[in-house]
Amino acid sequence: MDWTALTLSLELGLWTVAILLPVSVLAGRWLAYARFPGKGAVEALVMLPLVLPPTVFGFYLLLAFGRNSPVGTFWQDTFGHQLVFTFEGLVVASVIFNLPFAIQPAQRGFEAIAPELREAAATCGMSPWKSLRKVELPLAWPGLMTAMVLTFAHTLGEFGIVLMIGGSIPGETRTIAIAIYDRVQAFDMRGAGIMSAVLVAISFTTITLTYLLSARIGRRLA
Amino acid sequence: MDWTALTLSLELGLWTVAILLPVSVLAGRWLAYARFPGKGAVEALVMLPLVLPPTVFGFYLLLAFGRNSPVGTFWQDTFGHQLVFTFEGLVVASVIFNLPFAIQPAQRGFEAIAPELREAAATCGMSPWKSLRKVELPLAWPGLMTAMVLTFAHTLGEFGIVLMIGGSIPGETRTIAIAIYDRVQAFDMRGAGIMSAVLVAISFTTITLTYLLSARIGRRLA
Amino acid sequence: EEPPVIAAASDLQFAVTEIAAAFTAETGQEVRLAFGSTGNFATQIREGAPFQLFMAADETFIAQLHAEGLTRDAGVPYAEGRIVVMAPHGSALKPDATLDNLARLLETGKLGKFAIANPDHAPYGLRAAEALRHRGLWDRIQPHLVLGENVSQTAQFALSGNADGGIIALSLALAPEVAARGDHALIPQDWHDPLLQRMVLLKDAGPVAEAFYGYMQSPPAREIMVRYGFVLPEEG
Amino acid sequence: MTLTVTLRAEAPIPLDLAFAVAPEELLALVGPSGSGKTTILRTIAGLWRPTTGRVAVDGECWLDTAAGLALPAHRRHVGVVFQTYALFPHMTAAQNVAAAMDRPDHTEAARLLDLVNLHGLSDRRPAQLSGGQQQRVALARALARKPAALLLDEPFSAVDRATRERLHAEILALRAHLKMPVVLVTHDMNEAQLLADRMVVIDRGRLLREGTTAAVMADPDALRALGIREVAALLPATVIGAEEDGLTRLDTATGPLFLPGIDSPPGTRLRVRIMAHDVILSRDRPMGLSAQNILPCTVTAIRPGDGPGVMVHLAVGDSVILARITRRAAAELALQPGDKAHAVLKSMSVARDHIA
Amino acid sequence: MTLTVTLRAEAPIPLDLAFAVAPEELLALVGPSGSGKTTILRTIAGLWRPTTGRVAVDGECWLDTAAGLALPAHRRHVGVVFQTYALFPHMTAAQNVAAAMDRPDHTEAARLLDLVNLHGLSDRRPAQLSGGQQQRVALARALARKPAALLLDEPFSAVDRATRERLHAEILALRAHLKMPVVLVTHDMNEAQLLADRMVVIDRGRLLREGTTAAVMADPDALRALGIREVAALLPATVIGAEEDGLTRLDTATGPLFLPGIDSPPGTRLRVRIMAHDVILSRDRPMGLSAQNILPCTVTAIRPGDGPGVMVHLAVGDSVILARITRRAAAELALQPGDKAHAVLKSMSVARDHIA
Ligand SMILES: Nc1ncnc2c1ncn2[C@@H]1O[C@H](COP(=O)(O)OP(=O)(O)OP(=O)(O)O)[C@@H](O)[C@H]1O
Ligand SMILES: Nc1ncnc2c1ncn2[C@@H]1O[C@H](COP(=O)(O)OP(=O)(O)OP(=O)(O)O)[C@@H](O)[C@H]1O
Ligand code: MOO
Ligand SMILES: [Mg+2]
Ligand SMILES: [Mg+2]
Repeated sequence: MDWTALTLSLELGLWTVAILLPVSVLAGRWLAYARFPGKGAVEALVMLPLVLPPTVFGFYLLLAFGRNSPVGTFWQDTFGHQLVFTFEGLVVASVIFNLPFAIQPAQRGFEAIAPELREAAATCGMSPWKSLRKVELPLAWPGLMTAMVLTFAHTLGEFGIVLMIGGSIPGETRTIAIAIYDRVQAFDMRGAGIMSAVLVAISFTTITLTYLLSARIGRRLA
Repeated sequence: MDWTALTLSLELGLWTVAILLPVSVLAGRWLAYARFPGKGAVEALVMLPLVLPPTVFGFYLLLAFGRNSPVGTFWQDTFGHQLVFTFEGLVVASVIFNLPFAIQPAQRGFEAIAPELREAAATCGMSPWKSLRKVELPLAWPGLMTAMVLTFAHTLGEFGIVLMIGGSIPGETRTIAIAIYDRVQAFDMRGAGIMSAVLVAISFTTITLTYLLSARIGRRLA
Repeated sequence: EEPPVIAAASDLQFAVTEIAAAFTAETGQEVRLAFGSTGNFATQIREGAPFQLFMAADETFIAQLHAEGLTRDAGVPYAEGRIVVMAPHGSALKPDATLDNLARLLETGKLGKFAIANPDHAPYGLRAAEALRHRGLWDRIQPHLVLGENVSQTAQFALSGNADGGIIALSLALAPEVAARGDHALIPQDWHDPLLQRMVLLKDAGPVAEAFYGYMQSPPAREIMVRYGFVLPEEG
Repeated sequence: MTLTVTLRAEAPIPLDLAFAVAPEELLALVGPSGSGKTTILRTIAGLWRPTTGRVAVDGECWLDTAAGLALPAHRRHVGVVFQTYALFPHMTAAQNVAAAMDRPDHTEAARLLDLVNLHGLSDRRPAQLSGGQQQRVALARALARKPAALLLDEPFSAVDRATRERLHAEILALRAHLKMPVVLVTHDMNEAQLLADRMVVIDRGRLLREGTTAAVMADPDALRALGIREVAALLPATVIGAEEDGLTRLDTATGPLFLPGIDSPPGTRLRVRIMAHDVILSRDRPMGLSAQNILPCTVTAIRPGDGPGVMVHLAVGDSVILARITRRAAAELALQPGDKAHAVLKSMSVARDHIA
Repeated sequence: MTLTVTLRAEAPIPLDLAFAVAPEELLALVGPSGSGKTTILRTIAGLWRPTTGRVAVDGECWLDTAAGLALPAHRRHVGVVFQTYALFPHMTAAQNVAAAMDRPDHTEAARLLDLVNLHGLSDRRPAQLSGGQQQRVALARALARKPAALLLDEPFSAVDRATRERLHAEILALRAHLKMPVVLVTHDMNEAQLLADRMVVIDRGRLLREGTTAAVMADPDALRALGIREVAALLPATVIGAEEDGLTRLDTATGPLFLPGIDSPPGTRLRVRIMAHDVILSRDRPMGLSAQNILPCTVTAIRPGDGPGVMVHLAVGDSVILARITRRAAAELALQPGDKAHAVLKSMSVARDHIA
């Protein structure tokens, strides 16, 4: 069992979720409430990371973030090391690739809030920020939950992009998904089976607990 | 441009959506309304196809559906040909893999319906079936939309499972995702770029149109 | 009747595509090509994949399938693969057959990332590791390695500019699209075990697959293979 | 088509009561806020299940916990107006109404919307309607079902006075026409008294008082529970015809009554709601007053209240009217049961909405 | 803290009106269902934006379309009770109330819930409360804001009679205490007349009549638009003290008035709502009637209505009371402006909820 890889995957999942939670709240809320021409196009745009095969998407990201790219150069200049083939690179790629899973369900969550409740929040003197915290987040919580769980689960299993951007460096960018894949490719069925079983068991437990706690968290946010 | 592969992908996407729409309506509705211990576990279970890398998940599906498996034998006996390495096999695998994307958002869609509206439907004499058609589906429509668009987009980009179950047979199981991947592997950046651009453009158009029409469809369902 | 499907290791991308075109031009018969990982193909063949001819990057898979009775016979070796060290234009790494430049960069701490295929399961990765071990660089190069899932992806890493270079198949390095992106140097054949590639007709093989199997061993095909840097069995 | 209801539950609110509503009968369910009225309607409709209970209409059993029977809501033939309207937000007013029909009939939907004074708004969605307009759509939808029992939870609370009166008349006409039992929850005692044949007063889930509207409205205990001071009696009358000055002459058991604003044709039998506090008593026939209606009557009982008032029960032929006067006035007049007296009633103190 | 409102819009409903509400003043906004009342409140609260309009409180401008100014709703210091309550479903009653406070004060929230008669229900969520209970939470929440203007959209429609009276008293007390303008939308004219200082009658988005409550309620045109027949006047009175038989003696400009059920201490100044249809007129002082209150007065005007009634305006000191009598009675009494007459009023016909 490659515990390092598992830890790495869980960390990647948590980072992705942590970054995408505020992003999906802001973007989902904006898409839920705003009315403008071309909104359908923006919503479709959000979906596009899904339609390319991950390895190919990862390849284009590798070019876009590589050390010869503006992004890559900027990163190098700012942080003193390159973005691709690092854990940070994985997080950035994972955040981009999971945008559809995070934003769409969050948007639906906000759309499900009755407009009169937002109006009531405003007439109760709540600033948009307070209204978001006290009224909208708790009520959009099921949608945000879905967003986060889909993102987390999908990050655990993501292979193509992680491989392209990360380069499968043990302890740094070799996630459990890559490790399991390698075991399968090496015809180590026992090793692959054990890792898969552990991954599935841990995911199952995490997600179940998340669901059980989520109702409580949703309420406590109020 | 590999038009055959593109057509194949679009067909696969449509079949997957067509099968998952009723599935997600039934399962999502059940999960939304039912209260039972262990519901969190069932919801987590639905997520599990996501946590394994697609190639590995595809590998296990290949073993589960292959010609030496009970499922494979059953299929062979019933339909006279094997399940894996056929378009049917791709559809089955794609349906299973997309379950999380379809069921979760659908569930949230049903959860967002005010209980009093379902009660009103019942006291209007609507049978559960009529209530579903006339009241619940239109109201859960945004959630179902999300489910279907995520599924469709994800099917277009899916690579690992399709490769394992389908075997990349041109004209039969080689989807546009595999074709683009092959172009990239072959360093045919121009070919890959064209195919990617066409796929992205078609997806973008399809999804935008879907969003624009969706409100109308949602209403017309009533 | 649909043309037969031929499963070929991904290092054959360029060579076999060209051979298939020549085959069609000559015989008027068509084949469908599927490129991928040798290991995956072996698994798929066990589960009933409708391939008629399997061209593996590693002959051990053929032997196993033969032992399981899934092939028509033990097949024939069709080529021996060679590995090269390759660096993109402008890289700090200047490829040389003895890997001296690589060793120097390592010593001076100037080496960035270096790509090889995953030696756990990719035949080209295993040979690359053997060569690096032979040159005594294996331990020191560990922190610099990025691992491709297969040799094609390794080439992408090596040439995308994000790594200083890598070890890939000669057959890839000679492909015009790849050759244009950098320089390569052939690693001595005796630094690693031979990469013996074997092909075999599968149980359901039809006449067209048989014809292609034969064509692969004919002079026109061999000429193309050589052009892509494969060492052919007889020349061994 | 009698509706019989028996229910008992501990949670969320202790409930324990039983009542019946005959076909064509309108039962008013009244009681303080939170006493369980909505819960009772929900039980009848099949939206809530008590611990034990029985609901039957016309012999058809909808709920019988003893027998383990509980018909789902959609198989109970009820029309319900919910306190919160519960309109389908994605449907227009007309579609909402048609949604309650087994086979949508758009002419009929339009007719029902006209009936509730919503002509011209049938293509609006609920979000485009005012509160009172939504409430009326809900009423039209409940009627569209042609229900075996009509359950109305404060169905006129958001509607203005004029429309409300019109709806009262429609409900009464429909009830006679459709021969269905109607249960009406209301906080408006005038509404309850005018529309209802019988009343059930509940408090904290228990039946406090049940009886004809006249009896309940004459019962100080029941009224105190409702926080009501306006006792009234219903005096049967027959329309004779319009006089030239616009008043209408009606005949009662004790002589003529002149009232304004009655459009009903001669011969119509009416019930005139006479508020006890509107009745002035005099031993002798008073002269020179603006009040037109002076009804001879016999004192049958004098019941002290707990305040400064007493309730004088007066026989007027077969009917009873009530006069609420101060104890001081009763003393001054020295009234005793059996005494003859005159009830003075202003024509103008009987408003049009007190006549049904 | 005067609230001034001017607005004009074409869609969704044509609106065109202007009015002002002084601090401590309560303005009743009345009109038929769908006439635009809710829309006006929404404009004041900042939830809807008219084509042109101005809303200002105490010099602070909330909306001025001419100047391109529109303060967002949360920066307007209003307390709103919505027609549909709009409680936060995920919060308990107490949390709902505290949500409107700038810094949550749970003692204060509990006090407000007590005020609206919801003691013991503060930990329930809206789904666990009855309709009337939810409405009262909404009222408590609106008050919790300590608003610069209080906007009430039929805030008592789902509440029973007894609770409603109690809430009326609380609103009046608070208004005096907080010195804020209050706009009340209601269909209950009794409520409007008792609570409101002034009234605005709207119909199809236009101001039909504006004025003091007394003036509007005496205007037959305005009343006809409201479908109302109950004209009333408010007679100022001062509490003298309780008599031994339970009646309370009050002083008016024209002599004593004996009314039941007044708890206010001696010296309290009240307004007694006297329904025009409750007043009987007599030229001479009548004798032997159960009615206790016989007020000498002078006829100032006799206005015919369009039905069989006439409205007699009577001067009682500085105040005016109205008597609605039949034309026939007016003819029999041969009343002329300037004549002396006696207004006969039953003690018991002034119900407790007609005194504020
Ligand atoms: N979005 C809309 N589109 C079209 N008409 C609308 C829309 N919203 C409201 N209206 C109309 O505007 C009018 C005024 O509505 P409003 O809610 O202000 O009435 P209201 O006086 O509060 O009525 P009620 O007493 O029934 O609550 C109504 O006739 C309503 O149908
Ligand atoms: N889920 C619940 N949990 C606890 N108490 C509840 C729940 N639902 C309702 N109640 C309580 O049950 C009582 C009866 O509610 P119901 O809605 O039947 O009252 P109601 O008579 O219709 O009142 P109103 O006139 O205010 O509408 C109320 O006191 C309410 O607080
Ligand atoms: O079989 Mo490969 O081409 O070394 O990945
Ligand atoms: Mg209720
Ligand atoms: Mg309104």
